[in-house]
Amino acid sequence: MVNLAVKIKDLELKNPVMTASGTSGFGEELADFYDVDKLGAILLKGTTLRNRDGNPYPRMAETASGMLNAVGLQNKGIDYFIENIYPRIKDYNTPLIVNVNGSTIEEYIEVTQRVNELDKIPAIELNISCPNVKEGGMLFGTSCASAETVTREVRKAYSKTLIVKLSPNVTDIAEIARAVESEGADSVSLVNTFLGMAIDAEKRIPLLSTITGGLSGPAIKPIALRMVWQVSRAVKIPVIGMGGIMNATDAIEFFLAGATAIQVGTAIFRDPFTPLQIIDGLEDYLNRHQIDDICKLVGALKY
Amino acid sequence: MVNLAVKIKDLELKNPVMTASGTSGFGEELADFYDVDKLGAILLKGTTLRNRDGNPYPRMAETASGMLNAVGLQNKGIDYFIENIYPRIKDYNTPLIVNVNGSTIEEYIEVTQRVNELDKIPAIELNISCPNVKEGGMLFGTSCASAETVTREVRKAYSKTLIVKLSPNVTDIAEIARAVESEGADSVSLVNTFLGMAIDAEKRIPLLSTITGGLSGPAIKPIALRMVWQVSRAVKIPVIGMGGIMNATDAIEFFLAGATAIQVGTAIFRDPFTPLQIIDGLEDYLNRHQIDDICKLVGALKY
Amino acid sequence: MPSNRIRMKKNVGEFTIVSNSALNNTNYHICLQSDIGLPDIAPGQFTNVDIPNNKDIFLRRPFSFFDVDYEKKTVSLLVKILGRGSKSLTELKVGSKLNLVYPLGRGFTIPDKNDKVLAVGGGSGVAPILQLAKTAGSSPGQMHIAIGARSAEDHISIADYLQFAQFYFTTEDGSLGEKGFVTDHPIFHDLTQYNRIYACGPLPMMKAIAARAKEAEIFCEVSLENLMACGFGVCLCCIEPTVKGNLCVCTDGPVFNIKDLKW
Amino acid sequence: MPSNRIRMKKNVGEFTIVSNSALNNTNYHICLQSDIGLPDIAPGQFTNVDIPNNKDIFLRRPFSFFDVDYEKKTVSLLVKILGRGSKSLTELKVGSKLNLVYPLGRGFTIPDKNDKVLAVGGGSGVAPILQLAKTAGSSPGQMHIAIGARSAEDHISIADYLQFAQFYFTTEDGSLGEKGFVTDHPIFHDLTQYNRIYACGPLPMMKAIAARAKEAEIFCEVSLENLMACGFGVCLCCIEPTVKGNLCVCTDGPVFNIKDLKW
Ligand SMILES: Cc1cc2nc3c(=O)[nH]c(=O)nc-3n(C[C@H](O)[C@H](O)[C@H](O)COP(=O)(O)OP(=O)(O)OC[C@H]3O[C@@H](n4cnc5c(N)ncnc54)[C@H](O)[C@@H]3O)c2cc1C
Ligand SMILES: Cc1cc2nc3c(=O)[nH]c(=O)nc-3n(C[C@H](O)[C@H](O)[C@H](O)COP(=O)(O)OP(=O)(O)OC[C@H]3O[C@@H](n4cnc5c(N)ncnc54)[C@H](O)[C@@H]3O)c2cc1C
Ligand SMILES: Cc1cc2nc3c(=O)[nH]c(=O)nc-3n(C[C@H](O)[C@H](O)[C@H](O)COP(=O)(O)O)c2cc1C
Ligand SMILES: Cc1cc2nc3c(=O)[nH]c(=O)nc-3n(C[C@H](O)[C@H](O)[C@H](O)COP(=O)(O)O)c2cc1C
Ligand code: FES
Ligand code: FES
Repeated sequence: MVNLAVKIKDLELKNPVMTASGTSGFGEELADFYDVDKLGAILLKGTTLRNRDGNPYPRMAETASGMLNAVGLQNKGIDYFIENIYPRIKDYNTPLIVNVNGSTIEEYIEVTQRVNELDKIPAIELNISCPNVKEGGMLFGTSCASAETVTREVRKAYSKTLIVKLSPNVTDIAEIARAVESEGADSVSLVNTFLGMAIDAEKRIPLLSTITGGLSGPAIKPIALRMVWQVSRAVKIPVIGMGGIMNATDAIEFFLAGATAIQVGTAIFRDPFTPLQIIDGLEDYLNRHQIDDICKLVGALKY
Repeated sequence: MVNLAVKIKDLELKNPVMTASGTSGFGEELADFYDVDKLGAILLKGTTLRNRDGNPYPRMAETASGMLNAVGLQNKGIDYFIENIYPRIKDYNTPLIVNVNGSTIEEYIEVTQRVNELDKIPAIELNISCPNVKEGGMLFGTSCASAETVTREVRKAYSKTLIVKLSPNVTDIAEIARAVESEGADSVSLVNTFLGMAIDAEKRIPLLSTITGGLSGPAIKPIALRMVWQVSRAVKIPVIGMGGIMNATDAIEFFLAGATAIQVGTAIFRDPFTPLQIIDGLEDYLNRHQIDDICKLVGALKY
Repeated sequence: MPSNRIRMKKNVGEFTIVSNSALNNTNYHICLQSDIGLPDIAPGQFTNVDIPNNKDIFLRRPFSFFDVDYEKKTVSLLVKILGRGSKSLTELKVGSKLNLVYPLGRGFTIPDKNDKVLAVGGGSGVAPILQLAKTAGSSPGQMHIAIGARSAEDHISIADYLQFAQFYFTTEDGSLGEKGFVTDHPIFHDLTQYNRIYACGPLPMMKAIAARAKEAEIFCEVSLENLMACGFGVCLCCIEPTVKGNLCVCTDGPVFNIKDLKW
Repeated sequence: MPSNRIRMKKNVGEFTIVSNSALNNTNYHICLQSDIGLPDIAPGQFTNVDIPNNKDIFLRRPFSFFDVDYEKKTVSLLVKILGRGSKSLTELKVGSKLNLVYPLGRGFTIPDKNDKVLAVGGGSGVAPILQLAKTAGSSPGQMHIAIGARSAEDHISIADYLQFAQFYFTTEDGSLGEKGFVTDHPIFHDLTQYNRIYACGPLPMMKAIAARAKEAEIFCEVSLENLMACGFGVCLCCIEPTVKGNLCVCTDGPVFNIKDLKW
């Protein structure tokens, strides 16, 4: 038997495979296919203080080995979540993590405070990297100063595990990671989507209503992997890696590069079973290589 | 008849389709397949002051819809180029552009000065964005201050068309573009490769001798396109677009996003005829859409 | 119904292509067999199909169920060649495998024996309309189906469905049935004989029908074809603005009552 | 030679698969026909093949020419299943198209009638070795070919080549010929009878042979299989350190005289 359990500060995961925010709804949609309690954790869809309609249609464009999205944090707000959704999902036997968003620091703090009250939410992921909203979002994640400020303020409002989700749209992501670590982040997760664009050449119009959107999927994996590698060598807190993970081999690459856990995003759209296949694949890999604990893979790249 | 000719400052191109530096050798290799005089221009392989062996093997890894390279500017130095290669290729009837590299400002200047003497080289592309060398390279291209300095000094040493090639590994590429424009660049070309990484999960080793390398190919197209869009709206000088262009449709997307000309890189490895197919495809598109001049497509995105 | 019917609400599974043939100029009929039992599949529901033979395609492509045979464990799709993915599907050989996410979305409200129905199909939109008639077990007196196409060659054979509905045809070039758009057909002159209208097809067609139904105050459901990434409600890419806010076409639809739409 | 021989030095062209069959456990023989004439192709030269049926593959894959028939306009490849691309190639159906960049690289120095040759092949490396014998028009007295494999089932039939060379076999499990690595074969005991040695196969095998040839001061050419992106000299990814600096295996090789290598 191999050990797949990992710890991110106080957050205990039975396995290191989580579903990424915005790609797995509230877990219920995946529960139509299988028992979601098998997942390491579920990152709930991005939540803001108030209802957001998100961006107009079209919000999606297929690209080479990837896709662009411009959802823009459509959600019904934290109160609706607490009253209507939380009661339905709170008894899943897997950690539920709220992905917290805001356009101002105050909004981030307010959402965090309310989530802090929820017994069955052991952690939040502070999203300072959404490229699809006009205010806030990625802007917080692209300078050390603002990343520090928002992390510091949210840290004060939150007593459980605080994960900060980083934007890849920066010159030096390790620097940002160090900045949020110094302000009390318990973990960093990366990467969010890359700002990209797609055009309909025949109609000469952008394919997204917002012109630009966030690129995800296997296309970005090499860059995401490099960033996880850089960040994991720059900080002491655990790193959660993601970006184009489609199968167990991809996941293992992220562990080797320094991730303590991983998230699966776009792959779920192709096949909702991907996270479970990855869990099986990790177990198989460890057995084949006679490694008894996934933790021994973390940062184990030989170079 | 449609017009495909474009001008980049004093550089006249019979068509806007160039081959990208480091992906088309010195033109001679393509001449084994077809008449290279049909090309808009040939960007010669990156050249430094002195001989460089480049990085050790392995230098290449395939990724989803793309590849990583870690060539590291292997070349025999500018003197060897002038004595041995230039005489062989100077009579091609298409502009030859030297891609100038250095690890110090002095090296950039020295290479530029020697190229300035060469009658048949109407332009240089100043590469401040190579991610595969330890000193210089990308470092010059990731801060406004250093991008400005190197552009200013090279500008003083060069009287013909000066193109500055930008790195995409930055938070705000438009800012860098404005910086080099203000120091006298006649054009900016973008993007160079994204810093990425690939791992052999079974052997637990990096696939590149240098651990990280430069990502190119269709995978990066959405990000490259977004950057061309941002930069072309930020500067007045012509923008040369590249990054994952595989066919005429891709090329048209770059024109619509604001590029005055484009370069074809990695696609050449898949099919050396790609640049010619793109030229034909552009002509076809313009005819179909009854547009008489490629210049009318530049920045013509409706939004 | 066989007892080995699948029990999970939604599934991902391999199907084998048992036939793949051109119906006409632009439409193909692809019949797929499952190794395991099929879940209940309602008219208007769809499947998200992995396109195996095209390097340039990353996401799945959604297609409505055209027909379901629970005994033979087969489903069939009506595929209209629109772009790269649909084209690639039509090139697949019999015997090759296709990976499906199924069944997805909410189908049409099945009319009952007392309803007087007008169902309108355009392009590949005829698929769920025909399945609706078959599933409802309607009769030609009770259900009228109007099918529009560009030309006679774009129409598919409806021989198997004559028992379920009375058919009316239009073509833009007049080569079959009435000339013009389907909404130009005389049956639209008096809609009051119907208490239900269904439509599936190009957006302008559905909008025109919705406008007429609204005017006549008749129950009307339409099936939308918004671009989708996941097909099962997690990506929020397929949204349609409705009176209830942005809803997902893949889970709240694809079938919508027009009173909920902002048309 | 037909007069419609292609004139450009290098070409990109479509070929049709006329046969694709397993030779043994791991090797396939794929025969490809061109619509147009073939250029001259020398033993040791290769082609860079676009893999059409695998979504996960972006770059071409290089394969040596195993055989060339200028009259029939066919070339054939010997494909050993190593990973995803080679596997996908072996699954292609007769009649399907394959896009080739060809001919690439520099082949072996063709021995002349006075040369006494030892040629050694391992794995798919037998392909260019057999083509070398055929092209040289050598005789069994003049050319000795040693072929190594893991087991008898990994050996391919050399019946067509018996007229050109004397063959020696080794297998690691002893199931055919001598037991052990090919370099353990007795013919290696005395190399002085040869004035030329050629090798193509796994790197350790070629290095062992190169060491023996160097020791015995015999002319020796080996064919390298470095990873390639372009195959025609523009990407500089396939380099091999040599006494002349980093050279491209795809243009300066794949065949190198061992005196130039830093082995
Ligand atoms: C719920 C649902 C059910 C469907 N049922 C059927 C069916 O039964 N039969 C059938 O033939 N088709 C059906 N479709 C449409 C089908 O999904 C598209 O034709 C297909 O995805 C096109 O893919 P492609 O790769 O061929 O086109 P692409 O190459 O991706 O695109 C070609 C062009 O068509 C446009 N396009 C692609 N998909 C759509 C779309 N959904 N709406 C508007 N424009 C689009 C693209 O923007 C592009 O301009 C259905 C769609 C949905 C959402
Ligand atoms: C000039 C030349 C001639 C060749 N001739 C033949 C031939 O005639 N017949 C034949 O079967 N093969 C030949 N090869 C090797 C062939 O190109 C590889 O087997 C093939 O590219 C593997 O692709 P794949 O997608 O199957 O493997 P992948 O899935 O890409 O890789 C599988 C594993 O093999 C490793 N690998 C892949 N290619 C190579 C390589 N070239 N060297 C070392 N390790 C590698 C990968 O790193 C990976 O670990 C030749 C190669 C060269 C350069
Ligand atoms: C449709 C879509 C919606 C997303 N929404 C969110 C979100 O609400 N919050 C967030 O932090 N990340 C969001 N993301 C980013 C993903 O969580 C993930 O960081 C990114 O997609 C990279 O991983 P992948 O390549 O595995 O998808 C979204 C991604 C997609 C594709
Ligand atoms: C193998 C390889 C070598 C390259 N060498 C250089 C170089 O010497 N100088 C340079 O400015 N860019 C170099 N590039 C970057 C390309 O010119 C181009 O900017 C990049 O590959 C993106 O375009 P593409 O996606 O079309 O390849 C190289 C790219 C590759 C793949
Ligand atoms: S397609 Fe993903 S939510 Fe509808
Ligand atoms: S493979 Fe590109 S130079 Fe050899």
